[in-house]
Amino acid sequence: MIDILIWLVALPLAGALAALLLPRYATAIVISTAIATSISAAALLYAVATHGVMLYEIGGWPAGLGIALRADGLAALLLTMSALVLLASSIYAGAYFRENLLRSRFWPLWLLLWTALNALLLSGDLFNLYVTLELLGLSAVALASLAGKTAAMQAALRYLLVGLLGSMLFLAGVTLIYAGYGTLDMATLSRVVAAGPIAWSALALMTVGLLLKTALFPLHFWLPPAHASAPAPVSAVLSALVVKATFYLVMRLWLDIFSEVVIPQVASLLGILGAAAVLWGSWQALRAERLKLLAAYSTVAQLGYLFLFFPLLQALPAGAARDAAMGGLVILALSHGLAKSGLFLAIGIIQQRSGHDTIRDLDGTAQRLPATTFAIALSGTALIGLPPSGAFLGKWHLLSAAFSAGQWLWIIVIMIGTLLAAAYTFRVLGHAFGQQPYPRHPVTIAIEEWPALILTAFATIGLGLAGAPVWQLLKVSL
Amino acid sequence: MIDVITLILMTTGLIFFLCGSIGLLRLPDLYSRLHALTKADNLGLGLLLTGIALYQQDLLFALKLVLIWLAVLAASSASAYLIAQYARRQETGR
Amino acid sequence: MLTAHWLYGLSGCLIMALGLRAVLLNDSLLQRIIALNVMGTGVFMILITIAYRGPDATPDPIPHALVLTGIVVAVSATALALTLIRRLTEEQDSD
Amino acid sequence: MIITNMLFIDILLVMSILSLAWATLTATDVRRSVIFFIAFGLLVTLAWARLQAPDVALAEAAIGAGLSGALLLTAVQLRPRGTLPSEALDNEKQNRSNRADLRSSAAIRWAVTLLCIVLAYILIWALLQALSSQTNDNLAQSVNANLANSGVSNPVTAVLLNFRAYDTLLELAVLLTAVLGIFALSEERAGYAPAGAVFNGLVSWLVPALILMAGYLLWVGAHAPGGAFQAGAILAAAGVILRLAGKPDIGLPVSSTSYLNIILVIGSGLFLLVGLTMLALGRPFLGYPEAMAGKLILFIETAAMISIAATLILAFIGGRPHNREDG
Repeated sequence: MIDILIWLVALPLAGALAALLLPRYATAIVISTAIATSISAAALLYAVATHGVMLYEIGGWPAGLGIALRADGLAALLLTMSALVLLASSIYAGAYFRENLLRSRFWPLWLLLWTALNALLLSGDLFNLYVTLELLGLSAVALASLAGKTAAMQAALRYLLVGLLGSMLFLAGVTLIYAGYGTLDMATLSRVVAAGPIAWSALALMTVGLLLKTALFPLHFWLPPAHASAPAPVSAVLSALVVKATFYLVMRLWLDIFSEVVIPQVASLLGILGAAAVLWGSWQALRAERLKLLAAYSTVAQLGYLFLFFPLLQALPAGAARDAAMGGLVILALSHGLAKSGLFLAIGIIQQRSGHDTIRDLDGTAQRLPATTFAIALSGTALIGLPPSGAFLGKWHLLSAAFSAGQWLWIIVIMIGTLLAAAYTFRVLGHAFGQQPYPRHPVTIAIEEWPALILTAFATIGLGLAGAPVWQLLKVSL
Repeated sequence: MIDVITLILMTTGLIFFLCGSIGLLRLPDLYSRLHALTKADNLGLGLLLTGIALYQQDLLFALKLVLIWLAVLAASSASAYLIAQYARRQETGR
Repeated sequence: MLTAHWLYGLSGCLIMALGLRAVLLNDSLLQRIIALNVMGTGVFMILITIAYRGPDATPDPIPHALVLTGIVVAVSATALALTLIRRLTEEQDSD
Repeated sequence: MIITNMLFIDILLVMSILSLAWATLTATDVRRSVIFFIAFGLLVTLAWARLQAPDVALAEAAIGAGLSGALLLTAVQLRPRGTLPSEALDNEKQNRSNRADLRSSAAIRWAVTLLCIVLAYILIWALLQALSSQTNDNLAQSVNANLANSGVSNPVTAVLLNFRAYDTLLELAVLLTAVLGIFALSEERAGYAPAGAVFNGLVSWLVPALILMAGYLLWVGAHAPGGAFQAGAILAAAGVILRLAGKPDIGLPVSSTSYLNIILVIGSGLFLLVGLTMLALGRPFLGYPEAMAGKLILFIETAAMISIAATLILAFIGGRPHNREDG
């Protein structure tokens, strides 16, 4: 059972190598790898729920000398969400890439990205995290530039440079940790870390590096072009999972390993940047002319919400209120991951069918692509945070945490952000439901349309109605 | 005695290096710079390595030094030739 | 603390900071990639300095292994970045 | 007496490294920048050797200064002096000039400089604190204690291929990702013009010597400085030289995509396979049995060397190779 941790890394890696060696069967290999990895992720979730935290010491060497993989409730939840998004996007991508050559280039990189994500979520070693960050960054850049257009390559190059700078700062922090504490194992570190120059400097360097990769305002400048110019399934994964993975590391560092060391004022700074991201991202999304750019700016805003939790979690004493807020944070992250990936997949279909994604010219989309339009509407529900979506639960707990911590400023920000999200969602839907004078036959629901629909349905109905297990699982922590 | 010989050999070698570097900086054109650099450095390195070999008094070690010297000789002469050839081509416009 | 720790540790920090400045301020993409590499070397220098235990003691092998990994990762990233630049240059030329 | 007092040499070395870093980063001409960077790498190699990190010194000389230098030089060669692509690649002209203005405005330059001073201060502050406290030697000691069971006697190789083998597996995946990204981006690359007699003469002895040296480094890595990465880089250097000499055959199966893919995959593939075999035998992933460890490590390293060399050569070429004769 414990072997499942290593299989979650080994399976996609093996699949990537096999897909490269046998390009003719690549699609079949990738789909079966995707199914197997998703089953493993579900098994991990079940195992963590029943047995508690899981630890795997690679090579049989004790953590510290060797590298350990660890899974707690948070890691297992994010891993399962990633599996769901990647499985759906894999099925979608098989139909999206029509050219054989392009598809055979795409598949190995796609599974390498999956390997990197799983390895990152499970890693218990700081230097190993640096390697997974680089693997994630390089595979993401290679995938983002696949569209082959000049704009995509420019965006990919900037994405690469920003990513490299971020990992370099992260590595500098790791170096200081090793200099000061003589360990790279995160569990050991959390026991020995003490407030002082070493811990503060290392935390600062690692955090800035990760925030650069997470695109927290004002370090978000690279995200909209990169996410908007990549192929649709790649955009889905970049927006839903890749930035979430680095956010997960920030959470680990601030709320877990360094929680004793963190200075409250700095946590408030993260909250203020998050608030700025919510306002700026939502405003830009409202002004965007292209659907993909709207989705990308909305990612900037949604990431901002997640950072609003930091000062609140810092202020609340350990107990029921803090646990509730923590669950709200995670469910908001999961819900955004599912909704945003579904949105990008849906936009991809519109783009392929009508040759553009200009919001002004969307008229008649609802007539031609009813299922896809419905997916966009569902996704909008989750982005605004309307009931019964998971995001509603998340925002509800964010609000109640802000009330109980007495931090009123955040409440105003959340209100404005929600109104702006409603505005940009209805702007899209308003155009999509606009009538065309000569309606064409609606396209019967194709295999490409299912993944977006399932992901967005999960975000709105699945997570919203079945949110309770999330809180249960989060009690299983390192 | 050996110390003194080592010292003399190495000092001479270093003087050659110094001359080569001055030549690189002061000489007027590419060809004479190349000339100064390769000639002085090859000989300088040879003298330096002889000095070290004498100081260590180990045959295997000395053999390795000779190998290093030969490799550097071959590489520097070939690359000097290639640089000169490239420069010549640029001049004659071929 | 040894004199070598002072000397090389401090230069590692300085090289990293100088590299960062060039990454942020330089106009040429190629020079920014070079600057990233210089910055990385600064971090590596700090790691190697930590591992050093004096002229007669065996150094700590773990930072050495980490730096080896780091060097290979850096060259991979550099190669990918240079190919992107090359493609963009070709595209610009054909316009 | 000459050997024991290293302070003078240390100061000289550090000063040269710092001034070369400065020269690299402030050169107005990109070509000069690249040349300074190569020199910087070579001097850093000396620093690694001085700090008793010979494994790293070898890798830095071959990869950090050597191959990175070759990659950068080729990139500079693309265009005549001074007209290299800058941030100006932006589509929107306005955006471009805004960005350039932003970067050249004095206020921004001062702000960034201040930021970097703060960074240097933070780093030095924490590092001095860390170095002046009691050195925490637990991990180094535990490496030494387990070295006898690792299958090799070079501690760096033991860390890379046994204790932290998982890092190395993922690192091979990083190399593979980079080369796949390069393939996806670029068309086939034609070779250079055939070389003249002198260059050919150099190639005819240098390439066999490099291959011999790579084999030696691979073998010796078990008990002395060396290993798959250094050996792979040396082998890649041989490929780069063949490529520069305009040879149609650069040691890679240039005409067959599937053979080329096998060579690229073999390193990470066999590594993963060994790891999973251990799992099937009821051992932990990558947990070699003590008696077999030495052989398994050499096996993995050989495969890794081949993939590393191929990856680095292809990175230098910047795409799939293509023969001149074929058109």
